[in-house]
This record gives sequence, C-alpha cells and structure tokens, in this order.
Amino acid sequence: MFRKILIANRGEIAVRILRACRELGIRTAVVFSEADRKSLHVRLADEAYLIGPAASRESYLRIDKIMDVVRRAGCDAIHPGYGFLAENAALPRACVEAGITFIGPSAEAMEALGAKTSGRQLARRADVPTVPGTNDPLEDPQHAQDLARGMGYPVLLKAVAGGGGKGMRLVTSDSEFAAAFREASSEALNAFGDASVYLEKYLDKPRHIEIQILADAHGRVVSLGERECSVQRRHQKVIEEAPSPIMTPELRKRMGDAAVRLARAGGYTNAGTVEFLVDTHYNFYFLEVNTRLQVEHPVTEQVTGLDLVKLQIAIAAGHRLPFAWETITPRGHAMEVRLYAEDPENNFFPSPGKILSQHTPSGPGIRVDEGVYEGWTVPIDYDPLLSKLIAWGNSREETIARLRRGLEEYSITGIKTNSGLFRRILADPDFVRAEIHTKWLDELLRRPHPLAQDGTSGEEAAAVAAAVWQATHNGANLAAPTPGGNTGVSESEWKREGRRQQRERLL
Amino acid sequence: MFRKILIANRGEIAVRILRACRELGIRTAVVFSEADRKSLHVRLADEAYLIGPAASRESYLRIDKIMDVVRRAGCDAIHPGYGFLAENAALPRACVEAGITFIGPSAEAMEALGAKTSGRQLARRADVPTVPGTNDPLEDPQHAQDLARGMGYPVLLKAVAGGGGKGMRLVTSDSEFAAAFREASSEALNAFGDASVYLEKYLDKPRHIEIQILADAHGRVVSLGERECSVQRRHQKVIEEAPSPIMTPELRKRMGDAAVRLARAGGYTNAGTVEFLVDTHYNFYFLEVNTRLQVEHPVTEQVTGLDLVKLQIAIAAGHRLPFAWETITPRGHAMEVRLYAEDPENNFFPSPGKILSQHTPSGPGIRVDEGVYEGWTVPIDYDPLLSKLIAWGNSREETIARLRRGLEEYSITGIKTNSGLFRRILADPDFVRAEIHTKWLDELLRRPHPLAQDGTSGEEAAAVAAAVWQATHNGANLAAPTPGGNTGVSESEWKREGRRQQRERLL
Amino acid sequence: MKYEVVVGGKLRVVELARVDEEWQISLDGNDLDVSVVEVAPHTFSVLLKGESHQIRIVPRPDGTLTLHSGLAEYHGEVTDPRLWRGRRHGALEAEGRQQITAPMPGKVVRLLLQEGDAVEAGQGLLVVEAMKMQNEIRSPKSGRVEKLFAKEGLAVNAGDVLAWVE
Amino acid sequence: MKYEVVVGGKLRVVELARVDEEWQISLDGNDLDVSVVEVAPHTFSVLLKGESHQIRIVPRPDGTLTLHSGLAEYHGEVTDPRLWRGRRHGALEAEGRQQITAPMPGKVVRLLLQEGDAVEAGQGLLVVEAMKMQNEIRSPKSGRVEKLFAKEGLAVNAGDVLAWVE
Repeated sequence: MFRKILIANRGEIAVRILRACRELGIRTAVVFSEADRKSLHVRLADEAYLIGPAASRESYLRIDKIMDVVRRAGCDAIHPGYGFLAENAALPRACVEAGITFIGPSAEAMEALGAKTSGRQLARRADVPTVPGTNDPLEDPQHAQDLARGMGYPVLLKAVAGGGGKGMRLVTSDSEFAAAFREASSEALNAFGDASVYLEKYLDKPRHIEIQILADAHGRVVSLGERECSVQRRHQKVIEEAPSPIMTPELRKRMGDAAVRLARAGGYTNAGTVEFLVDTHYNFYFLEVNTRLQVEHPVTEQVTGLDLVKLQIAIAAGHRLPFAWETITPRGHAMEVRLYAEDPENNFFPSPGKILSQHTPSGPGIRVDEGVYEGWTVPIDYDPLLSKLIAWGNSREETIARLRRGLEEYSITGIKTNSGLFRRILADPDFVRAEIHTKWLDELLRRPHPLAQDGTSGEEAAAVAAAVWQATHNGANLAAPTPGGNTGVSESEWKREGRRQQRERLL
Repeated sequence: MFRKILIANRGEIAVRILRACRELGIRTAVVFSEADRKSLHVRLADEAYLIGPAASRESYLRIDKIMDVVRRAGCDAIHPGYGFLAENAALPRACVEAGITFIGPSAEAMEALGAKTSGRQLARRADVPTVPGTNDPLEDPQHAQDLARGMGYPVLLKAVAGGGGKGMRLVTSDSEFAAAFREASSEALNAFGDASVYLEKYLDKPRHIEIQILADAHGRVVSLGERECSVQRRHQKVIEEAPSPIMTPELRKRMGDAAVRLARAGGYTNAGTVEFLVDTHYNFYFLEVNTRLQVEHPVTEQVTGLDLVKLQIAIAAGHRLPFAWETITPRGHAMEVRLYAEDPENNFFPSPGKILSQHTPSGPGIRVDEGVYEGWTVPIDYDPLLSKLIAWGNSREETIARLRRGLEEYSITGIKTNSGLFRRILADPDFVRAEIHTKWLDELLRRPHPLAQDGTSGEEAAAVAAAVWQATHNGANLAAPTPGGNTGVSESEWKREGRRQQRERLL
Repeated sequence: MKYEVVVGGKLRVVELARVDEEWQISLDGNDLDVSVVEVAPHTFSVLLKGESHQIRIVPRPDGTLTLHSGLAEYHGEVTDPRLWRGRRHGALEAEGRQQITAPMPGKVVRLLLQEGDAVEAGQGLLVVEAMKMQNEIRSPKSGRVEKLFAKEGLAVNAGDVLAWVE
Repeated sequence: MKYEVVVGGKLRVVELARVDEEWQISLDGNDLDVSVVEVAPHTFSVLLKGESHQIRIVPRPDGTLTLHSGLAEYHGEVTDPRLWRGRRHGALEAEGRQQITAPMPGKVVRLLLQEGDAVEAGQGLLVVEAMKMQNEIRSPKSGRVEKLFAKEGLAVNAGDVLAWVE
C-alpha cells in the first residue's frame, strides 16, 4: 500500500479523497494556489504545498509544479480527482517517467477510451451500440439524405469541427433535409471555418444513464450498476440517482456487460464510467467514457456500501478485486444534488463571496461531501461547486423526502446557492414520477415559476424578520440611497467583503 | 396517519424525531423552556410553545403543561423521546384520557416491563434467564450462605434498599461469606435504615448487549438484532455498536427469541429494548427493559437501513409490521460515540457555554445526530449530551477508522467536549480487538494516560499557534495576572460569556 | 422604528420597539404575538402565534431581498419611511435611466456594444467571467447605451456600475 | 512580540512579527518556514515546513491551554515575558495558598467543610451542580480552608473563586 498520496485537486473532491486516505492510514499531501490558503482541503491534509497564483493554468494545471511537489514531499502516488488534470494523459505519462503511481488508468487507455471519436470506434468494435450516425464528414447532400432516410427521421445534422449547438440542425422529415443541410454547412463554415457536417440519429427524450465500472490490473472488470443523471441544465448534471427508476435487472445486466466489454477492449484499469443515452424504448446507446472518478460517485457508494476512492487506491496498488463484488446488488435508493454558488433567481450568475453562516443537515440517510466552511470566502477563480448533498432511503420516495428535509435544513448566508432550484425540482410531479429526460430541466426552467410560498403566516414572519434585519444590520445603507434606487446594499458588508477579496488578490 | 405530533423533549432527540416527522409529511410541535428559546429543536420545528422556566420540573417534566399545548396546538399524538417523561406511565395515561395517541407502549406494559422487579418477575415467567440470585431479603446468614454455595462463588451481596455501591460486597469464597454478610448488613442499615440484603451471582467481565424489538398492535413482535454497549463510564454508555463483535447467528437468535417472548409476556407494543448481560461463556442474563427509544438507536438504523422513529410512528398509528422485517440481517458495522459537553482532562466536569465555532464531519459512512449549533449557548440546566457521531463501514475495522477520521475533523471551540476520550478508546488495543466489558472503561481511565501526541512538528505548530492566539485573542488578560497565578483567563471571553448568560438567566 | 416591507407583493408596515432583549412588534398597526431572535448571522428564528419559522435573508444586488423560509422563498424589500426619497418598487424599474450593475465579482472579458449603440430589452451588453463561467449581462430595457463604464479586462465587484441604458 | 510557550513540557520562545496579512515567526531564535492563519475562531491552520496542522485552542480555568491537533492533544501555557511577574508553571502550583475556582458555571449545592477546617489533598470541599450532575470540587493540597467564598445555593461562573486553601 502507498505511504503518501498527493491529491492534485481542490474543493470537495480533494476533501473526499483525503478522507479515504486517512481511513486507510495513508498520509496525504495536497497542492494549493494562492487563492486557496484557507481552503478546507489545505486545513484537513497532512501536508500542503503552494504551487502558484490563483489562475488554474498557473497552479492546478501545471504538471511540472505538481511533479515537483511529488518529489519534494516524497509521495508514491497521485490521485487527480475529477476536472483539472484528471483526463490529461500527460499526467499519467509524467508519473511513469517519475516512477510514481497514477491512481487511474494508463495514459494509453485514457486516450483510447476518453477521446470521443476513438471511444466510439472502440465501442463499435466491442459491439457496444452507439447512437446511429456517421462519424465521418458528409460532403454530398444527396448521399447524406439517403443515409438519413435509412436511419429514419428525426435526425441531427452536426458540425464535425463544432460544439455549443453551432452548425446543428434537427431534421424531422425528408422534405426539410436539403435546406437544413445547406444551413448547417454554412453555419459551420462561419463558426469554425469548416463546412463539414455529420449525421446522428435524434433521440427523443433520452435518459442519461451511466455504468460505474472497476477494473483491476489482473484482468477483472466489474460493473457496480448504474446511475441516472438525466436531470441536466444545459448539459450539466445537477441531480443524480441510483438505481435508475426505469432499470430492470435484465437491462442492467445488458448495459453492465456492454460497459465491461468496452473497458476490456480499451485495456482499462481503475474506476471509470461508461455513459449511455437510453431512449423511450429502452434501447441504449454509448455516449462516452469518463476515465476518472465522477462527481456523482457517492450515489453508487450509498447503494452498494462500497468506498470507490478506497477501491481506486487498492487497484492502483495492484490489489485484486474480490469476485464477490461482481454480484453486488444495490440496497435502497440514493440521490445527490450539486450545490453551486450561483443564483437561480438571476440567470444562474455565479455567487462567490464570504460564507457568513452555514448550517449543514445531517441525521439519518443524509451525507454531505463538502468543500466549504463557515467564514471561508468562496474564491472567484474556480468551479462554483460548493458541496454535494446525498440522501439514501429504502425507496425513491423516502430518498426524495430526505433530500427535501435536508435542503430545508441547509442554510448558507452571505452567498447565494442553487438550493431553491432543487426545492422546485424535487416538488415537481414529473420528477416525483421519474418522468425525466436530458432536456426536461431546461424545459422546466422555461416555464414561469412562482416562488414557492407557504402561506400568510410565512409571509408575515418574513416581513417581520426583514424589518428586524434592516434595523440591526442594514440601517446605515439607507441613509444615502443611490439615485438609481436599485443599489441599496451597495455599501453592505457583502460589497465590502468583495472589495477586501479583490484587494487581497491584487496584493 | 397523524396530522401533527407533539415532541415532548429537547436536544438531539427532539431534532431526530422532527426529522422523521418532516420526511413523513407530519407537522411537528415542540415545547421549550425559557433556557431553550434558541435551541435547535425550536428553530427546526413547525410550531414551538414555551412551557416554563429552565428547571425541568417546571417545564419538560410538567405533564399538565404539555397536555395543555397538545390541546392548544391540536396535536393528535405525542412522542416522548428518551429521558424526561419517556418512562413515566402517567403520560400515556394522560394521553388516553385526552384521546391522544402516545407513541410508545401502554401505561400497563410500561409498568409491567419497565420497573426492575416486575420486569424480572415477568422474565422468569417467560423463561428468560436472569442473573441468578434472590430478589427477596435474606435474614438468616446461614441460609444465605447455603444459597451462595448453591449458586457458586463469586457472588454479590446487595442492599435491598440500596444503590450506589453502599451495602454491597463481593464474596469470592465461602470462608469470606460470614464476615461480608455482617459488613454489608450493617453498612446497609447505616446508609438506608434497612439492614436487609440479597444475593446475586457475580459476573466477571460481563458484556452489555441489548436487543432492539418492535411490536405492533396486531400481535407481531420482531427483533432487529443486537447492540453492544459494554463501553461504559460509571454505568453510563459512551460507545455503542452493532453487530456485537462476539455475536453468532445462533446466539442472536436465542437472545432475540428471549426478548420477543418477554415483550409478548408484557403485552408490549412499539419500540423497546431488552438489555442483557452476557458472560465470558456466552450465557446471557436479562437486566431490564427500556420502554422507549434508546439514545443508541442509530447504530441499529445504520446496519438495518430502517428508520426506527418512522416505525414507532407507524406502529402507533395502528399499521402492521410487514413480515419481511423479521428476517432482516445487519449489513456492515455501525458504531456511535456520545459527545458530551464535559472535560475528560478535568474529572469530566460539565462544560456548558457558548459554542464559538463548530465544524462537523460528514462524508462517506458518517452520520451526526446533533442538537447544537455554532453560536448557541449550551445551557447549564440539562443533560450534557451535545451530539452523537455515528460511523458505518463494511467491517468493524473500517467503522473504527471512519469514527477516528470523523473525530479528527470534529471541532468545537468555546466549550470542552469528551472527544479526546474517544480518541483514546478507539486507539486502545483492547478496544480494537473488541476485548471489552462493562468495567473495561473505568479500568482504562484509572491507568495513567499520556496525552496523545504526534511528534515534534505537531508540538512546534501548537507552540506557534498558541503564541499567535495569545497575540490576537488574549493579550488583555495578562496585563493583570491574578496573584494565585492560575486564573490567567479570568477575564477572557469565556468568562464574560458566562456572566452574560448568567445575567440572561436572571432576567 | 417603522418600516415599510414588501413581501410576496404585499406592502406591510412593521413597527419595532426594543424591550430588553426582545422585540415588540406590530404589523399594520396590530400588536403581534411574536418572538424574533437572530440565531446565526442573517438567520432569524421567528415564533409567530406558535408557528416556528426560520427566515434566512439574502440581499440582492438590486437592493431587494430574497427571504428563505424552509422550502418557501419570497422576494422582499424594506424601506425606512423616514428616509423615503421617492424610491420606487420593482415593477416600475424598467422605466427611465437604468443603471446596470455587476451581479457578482468577476472580470469583464468582452463588450458586446459601444456607447451610443441602440439596444433591445434582453440583448447582451457585455460578458463578465467568474468561476470559470462567462456570464452575459443583458439590458433590462430597449433604448440606447448612454454610458459604458466597463472596459475589457477590468475586475469588477458585485454592485459596481457597468453601464447606463436610457 | 515575544512569548514563552510551554507545550508538551518543553519551554520554547516564539517571536512574532506581523508583515501585511502574514505572521513572520521565529522559534527559539530560528526563523521558521511557517504560515499561520485563523480559519475559525480559536482554530488555526498552521503550515510548518509543508506539514499541515489544525490547532484548536481551548483555555482551561487554571489559565493553561489544551491544544488539539487532529487526534493529538497537548497541554500548553503562554507567558508574555514583558508581563512576567513571578508566574510559575504547573508543577509548582500545589505550594503556597491555593485559590480554588469553579471549573464551570453552576450552582453550589453543598459545602463539605467550613472555614478553618483541616483538609487533605483530594478531599472534597464543596459540590457544584451543573447539567444535572453533582460535581465535587476537591482540594489540590493538604492544609486548612483559609477562606470559603462559596455559599449553598449560590450561582457561580467558571473561574469564580470558591475558596482559599493554605
């Protein structure tokens, strides 16, 4: 087993990993930027090393600086977490050169499975269904239309060079095809300087369901079952759960087998996730492989009882996966919400700043993987993920009730969080019936949204509290209201705090 | 199901119960004393009613005031928690009169099983083994000695009227008996005005193992397995775990059957705990029944996945226990420590006061049932239990590692807690090997105890932090050191806070 | 102290008097059976006729408040009538000159319009980057960009004025 | 600022200088590679030659400190040499007149001795009730109860002087 592991990350995932190390009796070293001296991962680690200024490309993304700390601190392994360098094959390569263990797949497996196009090619070879379509550029409109007919409408035209919806057209019937092809090509040319487009079968109301796999260095690959992550805002997961409400033992077996086949085909080791889209007829299509630990790994942990980070470490240390794990069946139901420092009432604008007070829920069935604490200033420089609230229950119904209870108890002041969004989602009848798909949340958010209210006495209590708050906290501001009338708190402590931070960053 | 439940308690158990109610969609009303206006249970409840001054006998122990709130608030059930009125049969009686459901057993079952002597009589009738001995006073020394011989030495002589070790003698051989009988009798006469003594078999290094039972109103009684609670300081449990490390399926079945027989014999309904002593030969002896929810119920919840408070409510509402629960087997291992506001370094003196900062652990396998929050002042008037830290793991070893990790992260400043005691216990080789018994902790505490240290660099860091603390927090104090030299912090904020509280209490 | 409080669209007059450690409070002229204590910064425990509410107050950059109470949320605004100087409530804000302020600290990474340009309601004015996200700041009304204080590369704080639209 | 700090039985001299927001610190005359920040009240994050320590400081009624660092605990004491007036460390405390202070707030429920009575080291002087527990306060030395400030029924705060034993 390892003596000392370097955690090349920050925030909640760095804390998550160092908790596992501590329970295993392994020393932890972390790196931190100048913006993170007071961060929770620095407080909790055994060792912490400054590696540069706030900007990630000068600190958390600098492989040279990280390898330097590994040598200085005498670490024998690196855990990359997720994000930052976690899917950068240069890091496992640097580890091999330095004789350090990378806790994750080899650089080769990462490249073979992690890149979208090579991953899809491998999937086809491993007989794993992919979304029907052409990966290759289509030049002849008539040839393209023939292919579309063969595939059956609706189809998507997508720019080969593209992303972000540019050069993309949904075609629902043959008569629309020619015009759509012209538009997509010219938009692609304008946006990316490359007119080529390809075809993909359009899935209506698909679900995002992913399979967690573990593969040891001795040839054993196992599936730990699925997670449903269909609730997404602009392609970003916000709620995940296990098991999937639509899963049957038969479908779970087929999807698990496909994921294991793919991992084998790519020579994969350690923990990974194979993402699929599942259509309304329960057909599943390979999407991509995440060659690392996922943000949402806790829901799998809560229903299997396994500690995925400990298993990652054990696999990296060369241990064998005991066979029994292959037959693990989930117990109960788990669900996770991602708490971001952002304001759902105001375009989801980010909301960094000082956490003036924090009350975190606990009690039966509640787990919080947090990266923040009261009194800490959430920096402007990184991802706004603060914490994950995870609930477990005997049924999906009990799990939702616990999550609602947990959110009701969760209180952070000083910054805004998206917890109101979850209150809305968890109360939505579609969600409660599990009638969700990857575009469901964006549709929900387009609907008008009355603020949740609990009647007259709640309003009266709020009015009274607002007056007492004004009398005790905010009296000074109103002495000089600004002309525009909409910056009444311009001199509030929030603002002053912002200035102070800014000053600190400039120093 | 109930519409609104009154929780006749405070602290962590009131919070625990209202969490269950909230998840079930049942409104909660709580009562509070003048010392508890800012307590967590008042903050979190749907309704809260002041019932009197700080002293329990003028507030939490006043059945008349509680029944008055029940009527005023329109509650249809009362949950008593543990402590206070939980085992007072007058409360279920008052509920019957008022047409309110008491969430617990009937007054009759409470009296039949809860009182020590009637409980032991019932146990004998139900063929449940009790510690061999005579319940009746022994007057003739020779007759007593014959009985002792028959039982086999060692035996205990105990004062019938007594308690607290007065009039108690351990007799290890026949030759000591006559003198010990004289001494015990005369000590009992001096202490209690009653010379009568009785005999009990002395169990060497017994374990305290208890069975959690549930009984519905339709005649079904089930056992949810055992908890081991042998780690006790002066007969007060401080660590509990499930399953017991010495348990075998066969012993579990025998003890469970005995507990179920006893509950049936007493006409018991709702949740209850049958406590046993288990000797080194795995013989078990009935001790007493706790006719309520136990402090340590979470360890059973963590290994069974059940929510005992929700089950209590369902049973009280007349629901049937589904048969499947009878066959539940524990999964993994759970352990709980009780965090008290007390100072293990100073005679375990209580340590009420203001919580200046609090960081509560979370993450995989950690549950905290808490009754306190940062900024709150722990009142002088009640039990010092602050919170319970509960860990779950796949094995006892992983559970201990998680509990240690959780304690390491747990930080409360402003008051003292007994967390250092747990650090010591969890690191003790006897404890790790599960070689524990009811007197083990008292023995451990008599041994000299070097403070746990982590080497030079920890000492240097502590020295540096102490100097910075002095420079930033405590500078004023030293300007006028007191003559005795041992009250250097007499004017610190702790003291001032103490005065403020005192003032507040006097107002 | 007397305040006008708008919560959930209703205007209420709250009068406060401090009596020892407690607040005596009347609402629209009627004395309330209420106890208000601040249990954590900006978090109040309110017992109102027996009902327990926990109100968490989050000020918004536009000077109004979001009031959280368990799973419920309210928009609110408080005015001290003694200091009243023609302040108007939300509904009227889209008239006249609009001051565009930064909703969070960040860095101006792109200007989408120039001073003097015409602008539609909802059209992007500039982009502020914070927490790895690019956030388009939009015009609340149609009109003209009267003044543009923001410059590319400028670090801004929440509430800093970025532009005027008239 | 210069402090004498006893931690784990060893006397150390710590010298502090504030440079901007950071502390420059020397230990026994040697400059330290150290960063100290207070992350929560009375809780310090200390990075010392790469090692991260979280030190939580809890003052004791006798003026010494308990220093928690993860699972480790130290006894400590800090003296400011400028203010040094013959203060002595723990080992010597049982000599001379002993001031008996309340270890916690509570109520005096019973006096076990009277002024002038002889007392043994470890013998109970009085009982203070707090948190439903009766706590016997014992004499740290053998001698005589010189003065008894406590009375039955008196509410006391932590640190209040209860008696002198000489």
